[in-house]
Amino acid sequence: MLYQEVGQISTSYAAERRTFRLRQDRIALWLLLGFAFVAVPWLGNDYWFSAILVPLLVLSLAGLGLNLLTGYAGQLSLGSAAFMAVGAFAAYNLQLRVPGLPLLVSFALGGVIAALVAVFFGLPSLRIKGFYLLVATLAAQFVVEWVLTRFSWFTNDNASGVITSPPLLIAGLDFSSPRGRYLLTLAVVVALFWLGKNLVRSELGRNWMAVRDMDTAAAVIGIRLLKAKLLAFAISGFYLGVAGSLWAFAYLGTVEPHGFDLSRSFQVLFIIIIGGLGSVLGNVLGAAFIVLFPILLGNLFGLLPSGLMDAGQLENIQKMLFGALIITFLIKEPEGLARLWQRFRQRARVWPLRY
Amino acid sequence: MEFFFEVLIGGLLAGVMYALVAIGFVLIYKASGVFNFAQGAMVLFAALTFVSLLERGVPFALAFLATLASMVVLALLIEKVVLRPLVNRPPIILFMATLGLSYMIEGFAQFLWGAQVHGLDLGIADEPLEIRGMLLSQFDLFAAGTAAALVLALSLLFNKTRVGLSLRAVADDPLAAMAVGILLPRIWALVWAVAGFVGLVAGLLWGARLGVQFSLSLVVLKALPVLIIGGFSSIGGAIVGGLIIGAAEKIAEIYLGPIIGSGIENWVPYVLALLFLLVRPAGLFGERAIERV
Amino acid sequence: MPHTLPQALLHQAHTRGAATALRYKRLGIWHERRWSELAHDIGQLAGALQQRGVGRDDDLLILSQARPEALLLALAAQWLGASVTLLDPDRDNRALLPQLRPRLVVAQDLETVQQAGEGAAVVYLDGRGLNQPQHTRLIAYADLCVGAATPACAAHSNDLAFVFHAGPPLQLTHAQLLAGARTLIAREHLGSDEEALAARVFAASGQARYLLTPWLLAGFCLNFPEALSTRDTDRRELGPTLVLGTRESYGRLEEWVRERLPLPGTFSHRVYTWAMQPTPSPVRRWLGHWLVRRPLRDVLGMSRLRAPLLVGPALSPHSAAFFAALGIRPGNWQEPSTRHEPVAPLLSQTV
Amino acid sequence: MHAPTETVLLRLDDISLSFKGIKAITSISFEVKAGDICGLIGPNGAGKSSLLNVINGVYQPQSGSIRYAGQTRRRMRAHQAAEGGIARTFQNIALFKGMSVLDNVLTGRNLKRRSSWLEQMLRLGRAPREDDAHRLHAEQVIAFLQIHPWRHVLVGTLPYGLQKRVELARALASEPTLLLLDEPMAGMNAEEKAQMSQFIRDINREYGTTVVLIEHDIGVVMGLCDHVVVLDYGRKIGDGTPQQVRANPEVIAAYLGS
Repeated sequence: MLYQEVGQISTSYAAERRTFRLRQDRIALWLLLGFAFVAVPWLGNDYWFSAILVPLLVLSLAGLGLNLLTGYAGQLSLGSAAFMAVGAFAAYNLQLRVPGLPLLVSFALGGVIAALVAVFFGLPSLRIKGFYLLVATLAAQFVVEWVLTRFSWFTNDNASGVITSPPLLIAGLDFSSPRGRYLLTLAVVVALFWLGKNLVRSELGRNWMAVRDMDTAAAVIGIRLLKAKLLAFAISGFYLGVAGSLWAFAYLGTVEPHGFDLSRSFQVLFIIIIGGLGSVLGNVLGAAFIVLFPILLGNLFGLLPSGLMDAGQLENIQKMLFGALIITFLIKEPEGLARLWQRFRQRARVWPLRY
Repeated sequence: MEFFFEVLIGGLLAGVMYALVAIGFVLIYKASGVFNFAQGAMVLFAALTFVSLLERGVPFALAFLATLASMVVLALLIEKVVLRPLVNRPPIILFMATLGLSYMIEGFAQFLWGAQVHGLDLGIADEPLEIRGMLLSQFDLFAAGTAAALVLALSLLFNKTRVGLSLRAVADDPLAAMAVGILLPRIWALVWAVAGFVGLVAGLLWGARLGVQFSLSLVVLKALPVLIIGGFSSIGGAIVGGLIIGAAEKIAEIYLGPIIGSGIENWVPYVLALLFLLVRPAGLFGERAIERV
Repeated sequence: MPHTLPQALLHQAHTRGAATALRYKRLGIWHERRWSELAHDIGQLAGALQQRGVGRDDDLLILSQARPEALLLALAAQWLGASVTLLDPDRDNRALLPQLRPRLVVAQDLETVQQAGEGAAVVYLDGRGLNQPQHTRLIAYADLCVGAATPACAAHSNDLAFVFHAGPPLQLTHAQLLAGARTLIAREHLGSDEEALAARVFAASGQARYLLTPWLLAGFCLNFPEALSTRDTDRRELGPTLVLGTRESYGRLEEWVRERLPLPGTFSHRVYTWAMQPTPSPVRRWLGHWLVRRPLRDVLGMSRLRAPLLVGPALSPHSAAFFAALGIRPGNWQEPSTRHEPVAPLLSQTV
Repeated sequence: MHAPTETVLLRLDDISLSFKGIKAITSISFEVKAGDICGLIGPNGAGKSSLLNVINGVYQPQSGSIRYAGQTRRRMRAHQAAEGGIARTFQNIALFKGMSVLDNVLTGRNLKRRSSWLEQMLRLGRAPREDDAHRLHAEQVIAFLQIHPWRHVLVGTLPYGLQKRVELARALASEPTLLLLDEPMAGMNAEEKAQMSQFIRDINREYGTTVVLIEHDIGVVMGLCDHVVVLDYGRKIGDGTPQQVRANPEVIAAYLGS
């Protein structure tokens, strides 16, 4: 009922093509961005910044990374965390060994390196499909984890293998404070989401979906499966790599292989299942869910008389609920939270009518 | 040379253990086309239930039966709550569902029995046995024997009984099977139950080997490459795959480890499986489907 | 003070050449023509028609739905002082055509070309399936006016402008049309900033009198939807301020809404009925406006609607009540000066 | 596209195809003239679809050769076919279910793209201009096949007949020289069939596209095609104009008669 669409006509394809065709959507977007960049830094406190907002943002970025590969190009992957790790360690080592390299540049380069690794492990996707491909990505997960722990060069010969990340200095400004970390993450994530949105609406995005929906037909209309799939792995790898750097630098504050184990890969996968496969917005919703749900649950159990439930039990209950939720989503709403939002929006556009 | 064979056979025996988990996979995949990631969780659940019952003074046989019963109940629940609503969904969705399932089962098992490590003693002394100059683990031999017996039992079940017949029918062509009046849900429930039983056996052996704890559910990660090499739909394949992986893993550990470093057994199976895939995209025994367009 | 339709057109072109005269949706987007461009195009077309032998007291026969090309050709013919006969392409006009024996026929597509038969030269608008040389005297609209010079405007105020054959033949002169349009503009306070939507039936005198002529005279913008099937969505995009309809067309809209309403018994349905009922309480009226009536008008594409016109018999009490609740009260419009002709069937579904 | 000197656009020479020893096609040869509409008919399992799949490189024949647009190949690869201007629709619709009608049609343009994905992602350089150009072309195809009311609808939600038309639109969007249609009218009522035949005829006339189509409705085939090839059990048993084929006793015995 907020929508007043009358009179919003497009007289050129450029106008008709724009991401947010309706004025109301554009306004809402700008308001949201304004809120995130201006209001939140004032209102939020350190707990919110470092315990909720930063991980939420980074995980949504990681989600987008995996979604490009799995949700759009239809290539199942359980190696997300590996590519995040590659990004993080690459960025760290670039910072360490290339004096004077700007932080953002080393993030980007970290992403590029992650992309290369992803392509390497994506090569089998040309011959194998579906579950068989899982193995390739799992191999990535284990090999990378092993390499990073085995060769101490990556961790700069640090005994514990856990390195504290350098301060976040960009153009002389220090972003190391929780608020700074938040702003830095937000900026990077927003930029990459914008690019991602363009990407999936571009020709490459269509080709990916074509490969996903019906690869024989895709090949018949001249789409190069090889190119499409490898690009999917590369770009997904880049996103995950950058997400990894942010995870290590802006969230953990340390760079360590354990931050990127198999369970992280699962977490990212769950984000896109809950948020919605083949959706950009869904990644944010999914990440928000994954981050907020345990906190909510914790607070709920906090209300119970103490001693009734210890931390371990709480964790188990969380696991069960999580599993249950995953299944429920797959049964009730396979397209995830994003689909729910779309439905609501669609309904709002035609309210009071039904369609 | 002696030593090599010792390593090899040790590996093969360990491989049998992988095969055990893999078989559970294969059963379910054949019957319902579900790639059941929760198999590991089922192993954990079975072992944990069993051992906890023992610790509460339940006699061995009774504990075994009770656990078996609980596995059957679990299977029935899964069929009702998860599989039936998801019927005719793309396999990838079903796979993700089993991911959720494994979370639920793990959570539930530990919620029920706690997360601490339990020792499990099946009464087999694990001192090495000397056979023609080679030192072989008694336990591994026992495990191999059990696995062999299990496989024999299964193949009898599936080749001699009506149930087995209808199962193979379902595996071949679900629609045709339904047409001749086979009740898919019942078959599924049955297969999951059998898988649960296999899980139980695997759980006992693995539990006795590693101690019963959360990490048991990770044996699923060992089973994956086994399946890849053996193909998802062949019990024989699962065993062969298991042997190959087991042997390769041990050999790599012994001969490659010193060179490139320890801890490689985590990924060697996967890389091996990958290499297999590049040669035979559908595994050793799985056959490639012709795409009709 | 224009005396003929072409003069009115030229007047607009001179005084407000840059303003948008015509807007039509095609290939997914809206295309716009200014008054100056329009006048130029029509002049060219007039030249082209002249080359093909059309002149004063000739008649141009148009077998087409409401398409900009048809409209332009009509004005071009009138520019030359010729009259224009509009026939509904969805009817079978084969009985009629031999009597008329026009010099030139404008046909929208394959079927209408076949209707037109071999007699006259035919200008076709949509050439699909036509490019085989079975028909000797076919001219594509596209290559109609290549190198045609614009002739002087030769229309007189008492020339015939339009002839209609649905029902008893009806002939309208420029003067009649303009006179009628003036009263309409005066009474409905139509300005140059109106957005009018011209949908389907072209061959209806009401369209010529209450839409085309006021358009030329008041100089507002005339809009054509992409297709009949998409007119509702197109109307929503466009948001016309002026619509011309009949009992049937308003009825159809009401029906369109009713079948999409929330199902009875649901909360939304209760909200809807609550908001649609007339009420003294200003609060409730205000809430109802923002919660239901305003959004609904928007979905209908009528939230900018200023002048809803109704031709022919009054609305059914049902539709009347419905539209009244939305604050839409179609002014029934029947022109006194010319003799009454049955409009309703001709004008079905013009909104 | 194909050399103007050559009037034969496509020639199959002694093509044989088998799956795991089972013969699908046995040494079939025939020609399709540029600009013709050629019908493949025959009972189910006669190997019609397999033949189309051989022509545009979905299947690789064991023996024989394909001469297309002046080039003789041992076998055709899918992308070679596409780049050579062969477009295709499938027996059981192979649309991209997760995409809108417009996007499906746009995928048909992918070979005409020149700008890189980077340009498209950053919306720089050639990309925007190209987007407009290809959108325009897609819209023309959409208008030609009269599916504009459903432009922004997900194809998965469309009725069967429309999906068939969208698939045709996708094929047409690539400006094909040769159009392979696998049962374009399957499961349609008489009216829809008539409309679809009209579309095919129009495509053939407007764009001069050569068409090879599989159809069971003999009436339609005889009305539409300049040239008919009859298959039975993977062998060719008839080849010629509709009249000739109608007259051919073997064909009558194997097919028309029954």
